[in-house]
Amino acid sequence: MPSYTLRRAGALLPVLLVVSIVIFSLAYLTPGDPASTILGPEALEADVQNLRDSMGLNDPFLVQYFRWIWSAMHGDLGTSYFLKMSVAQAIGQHFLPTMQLAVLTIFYALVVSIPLGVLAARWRGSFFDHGIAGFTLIGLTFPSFVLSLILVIVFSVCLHWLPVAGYRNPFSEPWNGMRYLILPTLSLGTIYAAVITRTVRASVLDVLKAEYVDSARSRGVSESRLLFAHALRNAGLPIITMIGLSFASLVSGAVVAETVFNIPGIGSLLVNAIQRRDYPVAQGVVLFLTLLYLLLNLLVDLLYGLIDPRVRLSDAGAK
Amino acid sequence: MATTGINDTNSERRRTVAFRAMRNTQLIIGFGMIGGMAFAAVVLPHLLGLDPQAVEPLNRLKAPSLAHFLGTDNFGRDLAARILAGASTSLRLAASVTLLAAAIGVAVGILASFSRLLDHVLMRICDGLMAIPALLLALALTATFGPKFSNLLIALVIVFVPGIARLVRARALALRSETFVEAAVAMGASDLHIMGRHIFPNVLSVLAVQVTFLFAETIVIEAALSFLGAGVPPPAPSWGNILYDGKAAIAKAPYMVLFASTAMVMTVVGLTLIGDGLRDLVDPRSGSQPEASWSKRLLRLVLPCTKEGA
Amino acid sequence: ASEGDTLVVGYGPQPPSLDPHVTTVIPANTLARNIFETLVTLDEDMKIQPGLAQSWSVSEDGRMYRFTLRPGVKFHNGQPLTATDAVASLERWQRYSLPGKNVFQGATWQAEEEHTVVLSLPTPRFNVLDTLASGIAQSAVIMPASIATAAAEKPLTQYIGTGPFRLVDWQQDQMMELQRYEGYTSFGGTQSGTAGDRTPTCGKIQIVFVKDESTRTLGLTTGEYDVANPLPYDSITEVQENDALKLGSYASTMLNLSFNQEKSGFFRDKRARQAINIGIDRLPILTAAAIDQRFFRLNNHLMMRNQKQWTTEVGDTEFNPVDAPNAKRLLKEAGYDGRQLILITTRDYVEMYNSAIVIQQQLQNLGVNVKVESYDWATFVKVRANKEAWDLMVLSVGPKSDPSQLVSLNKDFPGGPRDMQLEDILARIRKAATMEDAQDLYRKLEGWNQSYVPSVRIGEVDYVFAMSKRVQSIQVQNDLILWTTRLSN
Amino acid sequence: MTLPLTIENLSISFGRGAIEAVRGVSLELRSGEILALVGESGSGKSLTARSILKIFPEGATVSGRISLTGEDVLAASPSDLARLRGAAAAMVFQEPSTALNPVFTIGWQIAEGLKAHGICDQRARRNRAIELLRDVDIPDPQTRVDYYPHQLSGGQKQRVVIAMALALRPALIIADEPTTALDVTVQAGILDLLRRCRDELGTSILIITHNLGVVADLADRVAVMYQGRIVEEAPSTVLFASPKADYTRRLLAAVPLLGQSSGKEDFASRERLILEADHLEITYPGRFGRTSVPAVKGVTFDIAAGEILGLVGESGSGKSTIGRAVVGLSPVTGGAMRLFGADLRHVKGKSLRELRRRTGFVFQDPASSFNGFMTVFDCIAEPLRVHRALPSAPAVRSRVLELLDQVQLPSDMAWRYPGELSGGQRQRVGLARALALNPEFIVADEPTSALDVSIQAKVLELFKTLQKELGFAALFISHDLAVVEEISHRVGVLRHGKLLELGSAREVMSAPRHDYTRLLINSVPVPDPAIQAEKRARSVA
Ligand SMILES: Nc1ncnc2c1ncn2[C@@H]1O[C@H](COP(=O)(O)OP(=O)(O)OP(=O)(O)O)[C@@H](O)[C@H]1O
Ligand SMILES: Nc1ncnc2c1ncn2[C@@H]1O[C@H](COP(=O)(O)OP(=O)(O)OP(=O)(O)O)[C@@H](O)[C@H]1O
Ligand SMILES: [Mg+2]
Ligand SMILES: [Mg+2]
Repeated sequence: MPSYTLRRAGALLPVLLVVSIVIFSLAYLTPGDPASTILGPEALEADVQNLRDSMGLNDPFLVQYFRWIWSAMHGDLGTSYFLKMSVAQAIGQHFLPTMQLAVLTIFYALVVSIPLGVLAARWRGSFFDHGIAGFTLIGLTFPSFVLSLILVIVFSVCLHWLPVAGYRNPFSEPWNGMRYLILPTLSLGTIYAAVITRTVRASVLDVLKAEYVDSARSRGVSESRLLFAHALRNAGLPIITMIGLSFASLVSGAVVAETVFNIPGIGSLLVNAIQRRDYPVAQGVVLFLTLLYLLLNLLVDLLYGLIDPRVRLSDAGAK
Repeated sequence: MATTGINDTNSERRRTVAFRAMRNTQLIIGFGMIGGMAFAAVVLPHLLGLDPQAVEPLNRLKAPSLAHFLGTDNFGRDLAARILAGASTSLRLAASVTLLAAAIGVAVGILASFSRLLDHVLMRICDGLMAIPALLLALALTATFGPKFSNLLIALVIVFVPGIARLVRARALALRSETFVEAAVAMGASDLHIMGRHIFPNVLSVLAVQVTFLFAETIVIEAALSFLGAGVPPPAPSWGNILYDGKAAIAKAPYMVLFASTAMVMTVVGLTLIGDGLRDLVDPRSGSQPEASWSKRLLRLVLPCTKEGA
Repeated sequence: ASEGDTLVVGYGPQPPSLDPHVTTVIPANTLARNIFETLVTLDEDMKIQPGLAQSWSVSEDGRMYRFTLRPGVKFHNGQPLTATDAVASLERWQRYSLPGKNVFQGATWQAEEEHTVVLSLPTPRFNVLDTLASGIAQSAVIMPASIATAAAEKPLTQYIGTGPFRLVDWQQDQMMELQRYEGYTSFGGTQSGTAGDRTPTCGKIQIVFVKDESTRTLGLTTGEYDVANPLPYDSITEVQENDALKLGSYASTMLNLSFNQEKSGFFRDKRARQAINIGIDRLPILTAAAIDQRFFRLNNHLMMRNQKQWTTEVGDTEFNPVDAPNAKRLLKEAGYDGRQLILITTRDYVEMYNSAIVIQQQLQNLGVNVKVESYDWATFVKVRANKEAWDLMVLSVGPKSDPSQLVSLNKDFPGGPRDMQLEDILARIRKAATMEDAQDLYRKLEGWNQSYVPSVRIGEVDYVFAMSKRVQSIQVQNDLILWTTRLSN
Repeated sequence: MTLPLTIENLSISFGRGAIEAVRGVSLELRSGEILALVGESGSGKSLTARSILKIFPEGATVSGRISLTGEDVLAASPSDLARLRGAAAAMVFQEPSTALNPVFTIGWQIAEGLKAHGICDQRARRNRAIELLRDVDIPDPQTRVDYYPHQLSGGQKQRVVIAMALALRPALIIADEPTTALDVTVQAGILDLLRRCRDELGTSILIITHNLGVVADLADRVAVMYQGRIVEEAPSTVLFASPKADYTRRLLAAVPLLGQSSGKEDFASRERLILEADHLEITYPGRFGRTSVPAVKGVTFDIAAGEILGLVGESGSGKSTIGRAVVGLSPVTGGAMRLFGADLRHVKGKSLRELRRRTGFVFQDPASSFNGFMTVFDCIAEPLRVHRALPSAPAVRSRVLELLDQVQLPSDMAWRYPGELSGGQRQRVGLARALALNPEFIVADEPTSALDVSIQAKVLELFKTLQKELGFAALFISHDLAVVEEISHRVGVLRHGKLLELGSAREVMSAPRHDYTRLLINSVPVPDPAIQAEKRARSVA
């Protein structure tokens, strides 16, 4: 295992390098530039060109790339064209809310989906199962921005329980901070809860047919334990993967919720950066996400070994 | 032997795919729903003389009426016409994205589970791809190749593949250590055969869930992308952009979102039914199941996913 | 929720830059005017009033302006305002802004003593003061000399002005906090437009940047924001039905349909442009763009209706004939062969997108094969700069202090017309020494405009905002004027 | 006093009555009694046993009444069931490989049953688990308690399953083929253990077995099942002495007896060697820093063309490991192994697949060796299809049906799925699959352990005939010494990963040189209650 982990760590640099090239090329290919965004709708092309020049945006591709990657290797991801701060600072500032939201969302999704998925598998074909199926399908299909609006209308506008939008750091003001995070969590979590519920259900169903479940049952192991200890653990690989994936997509993909709830997260940082052509930020965020995902997936892969002893990633493929 | 009363041909027939497909209510209803949708999208607009593009701004956001039986959108366009016309765009896109992504994802995931080296390389590529934002990809593609359907397709497929691949790989890794896979190895089956005959059917259940999810996701993401000029070009309708326009007018005309979502939910339900039905077809344990009571079967018409694999 | 005397404004997305010298983005300039101030300013009748310059004099030949700065004015960093600061700022502005380049070509700025700024022009210009006063795009604001020189062509990084509010906190993309500047020295006179007394009553203003427009409305409804600006048009009914809220609006932009005359052929033919001009029906287009009649109006002129000094009746009667038969005939005469024309637009400006969709349908009905291409803003800019990429473009343009600055008439602007007569008129306007001369020339320009049809004028669109009833006496001039606002409890 | 178990008129069917697996079975079990249930493979024994704990396969229709210490099982609530299961009656499942959850350590799984019945202290549970493992003769229980099932040999898994059943000292033990994967010495130990349970705790035992020696050794009473019905029920002494039912008589006649088979000629021709193992060593790598497990330690043997080598030995001694190494499923870590002259450590890709084509493999645990998504037909046809051995679909079809027929399965089984078969039926499907390609070499790991002796006899007959016709060589791994004697030319005895002796079948069986071999032969139970009782008395003395 340690050697495996080391080998994975060794892959870090090449992957980051390749991603950096890809992302830089994408940025280069994408039309438009920060200069035209700064100057606004009625600027003349000549002025835009001047600003581009002074921002160094007209240098050849390779010059730009090496300048960027060189300083990136020295730990400097550059400075945002718009945000009056370094990219590292921007990521640092926007990562915290995203992280909090992602953790809460996954937590909520798991709390909802694991019991539902397991029980739906247990009583498959029953009214309960149908109910869950209906719920998950709607959760899957209902666009999350619509759900967000409905939640806001109900809980903020009608009931006045929770704030409409915004973000306060729960570490500095716990109660208030949480209040701001509840609705985003609900609206984001529902779709993940739906996906994970269905994954859990499908995986557990696969497992419930196994004889060791009968065998454990014959030893007087209670039904709930059978489901939540045996079946769940056996179905663990896809579920853990699903959780890992959900977490990953929450970090970068919560843009819609972040926009509706006006949360300054990584997702909206990235999308804003792309829209404004704030390339240093977009590139920095993508590199950061790559690093994050590499670590996240390493963690998930290591968990595989813990969950299913037969899986040996260190020599997967040995006959 | 303890078995009696069944002759050879009869029980063989009982197991043939065609025979079981015909008796698979879910499959039939699922295909019915999707087929009906497609049919309506193709035929109804001509039949009713609906034009999804005819604007009438003075008549915008009107509630359902005789003239516009689903009401009008924010340009005064007939919503029914747009939802029907949007069906073909959205369904085509979602179907091709999910099919492609699933095909590539499954291939990558299974391959990765077969070789340590490939696993390392493929999964690292996936890790990298996961971080690439669909938006940037779509914008860059659109810039390079012009606003085309295929850009959107490529961008979304690239973005979705890593997830599917990882999920499939997870299941495949567990399967690799099953004795029946070893048995196939022992009989000299090629890796390809093992992947196709043993690993693939066993990853289907997890895959099916992901595929329905991506199907719905594609429709919504398309909206976000076309908003930024990287999606379906205006004024062509898609369910995604109907939803987006509807969101802005949600207080005034909630039915826009309602109808578009209903169309989506119906599609996804149909899809799930097909998925579950297909699973019944490949999954053995569906054969000896006593016939469900008719009330349950009736219920299945309304709600999907009964008796998976049972 | 706003406590005490904090005004919370749910604002649109954060503008890309707050550097008034360079950006043409209107909200950037109107937000910045809380922090930065100009030498002269406009009252609600668009008349020139003293600003940082408490008085000025013009030489006989009209080539020299002498501004006397208001004494005792301090920048937010405590430094006193001097003529050197003004000169440095205005020189930067002159070098990098479009009006600066246009109107002040060849002009020089000089600091005389501590409080006198001298402007020397090569030729007299009628529009010197108007240009300096305009606070809507690339405004000529004054900042400390050190900052102006350091920034040069790069966007500003420090926001230190003399305005009624000081920027105390700016969380990027999230919110901006403006605090009443206790050391503020106000302009004299009674408050009117951006002129007169500017001493703020609110202690603090929080500008919360809310990208999502429904969220802005909802936040206003629950009282999280005192003001929502801009308000989506579809929320108007909702606000009107709510007793705790009230509505406001300000004239904002003009919608234009520009032709690309550079791309081989078609729209070089005047008949083709004419056909479109008479063929389309502007009311539905404006309805799609601004929904409610109260918030849009037809305007066939180059300047906005509320710019009283630029009024004319030229062409009013023939405007918007919606004459499809003639349009079709003209098209045929121009030799339209059914080829596909590209209409570009962007969703970043809703009114542009919405008009484009309706225009496309109307042109389609005239038998013109039009394809709409909608891009995000940055791409849009790139595409419109490519002469081969488009035929028609919907553009919303902000008001300009005088016709010579209209970007849609600039030959260097994408789709800008290239016509000798136009160049001639514009050159003469620029050189016009008096307002009367300029107005005469403007009428000429309008005449040319009606006959040449460089672009299709569609109309003006207002932006709407809404506020809770406790917000009092809020004023507008191209956007909210925040320092006039009072909060009642 | 209520009886520990009564079954009244139990019927079980599948597919709306299309398959009637159990037809009106009635049984009674008195306290402290050992009842053996024997019968043809597929006659419904396992289903009957499982119904006692109300554990049915998907899709079963059940009628009848079962009462367990007076409680009606079929009508019991889930919580009552949970209470009864494990404590009132515990079950040893037929196929241990599938009865253990692969992702939990065996210690955890044993402890789980204890916890379910109220033993709260974690340390106590662990100690008890170790103790139980020691009871069933698992070597080195302190370490093994933390092993995962896949790290154990077939026999070890079986013993773990038995340990689990014993954990709560239930009033009734239902043991479905509890000793099939055990060598005779360990089997004797387990039988003793069961008997002790009965003697000391008054436990009643329902034992299902094909080994009539075990029946003779242990059972007070015997019930014989045939085609879903009980055809005969009698005290064991009576049954062995005077069987009444036809089937019983056939069964008793088919019992292979050690030392009675004619035996094979020594196989002289050693010209063409099929398999050579040269100081073969196989070590399983350890997980998470644990020490690695040496399973085979320097074993040397060879198999000539046409020769059958029987491999017997202690459970866990490395027999399966050697067998699996032949097809490359376990890693050769030392020494050399050559198959058809090719060194297994170096062949790869196509040539390796070719070697595997020429080799048939029967897995020790048939249940897990089939893909649940494929019909029996597809399972058997798979090797044919993989190697495109037959030109057309009809040819494949007739070959598969032929194979089914050869292993005594009716052809309509072809359209079932492996999960719908009985243990013995599955095992025969496994055999049919191994034979499909007419291999030149067969590795058969306990190929008949789950078959009743009458079917076993037929299968062995088939094996012999085919061997004569096709002249394949075989590595035949079995615990049944009589079977090994009957079928093999030479026999190897394995213990602790070392080959103790290797010689012609007759030599080894009649004149064993090694003590362990002698012990092994002596421990074989004889299918005669009187002789067994006598033997036992002697060994105690
Ligand atoms: N799920 C099922 N679906 C259909 N038939 C089944 C199913 N399970 C078992 N059967 C059939 O029921 C019969 C009895 O099975 P059972 O497992 O009880 O046999 P058994 O007596 O234990 O045989 P063996 O000695 O081979 O283990 C067999 O013919 C088998 O094919
Ligand atoms: N994957 C593994 N990891 C670690 N140890 C293993 C593994 N597989 C088997 N072993 C150990 O190797 C030894 C030999 O196992 P093997 O399966 O070859 O025994 P066997 O002779 O076939 O026994 P039986 O007759 O009980 O089936 C056993 O002690 C077992 O615990
Ligand atoms: Mg059985
Ligand atoms: Mg073994």
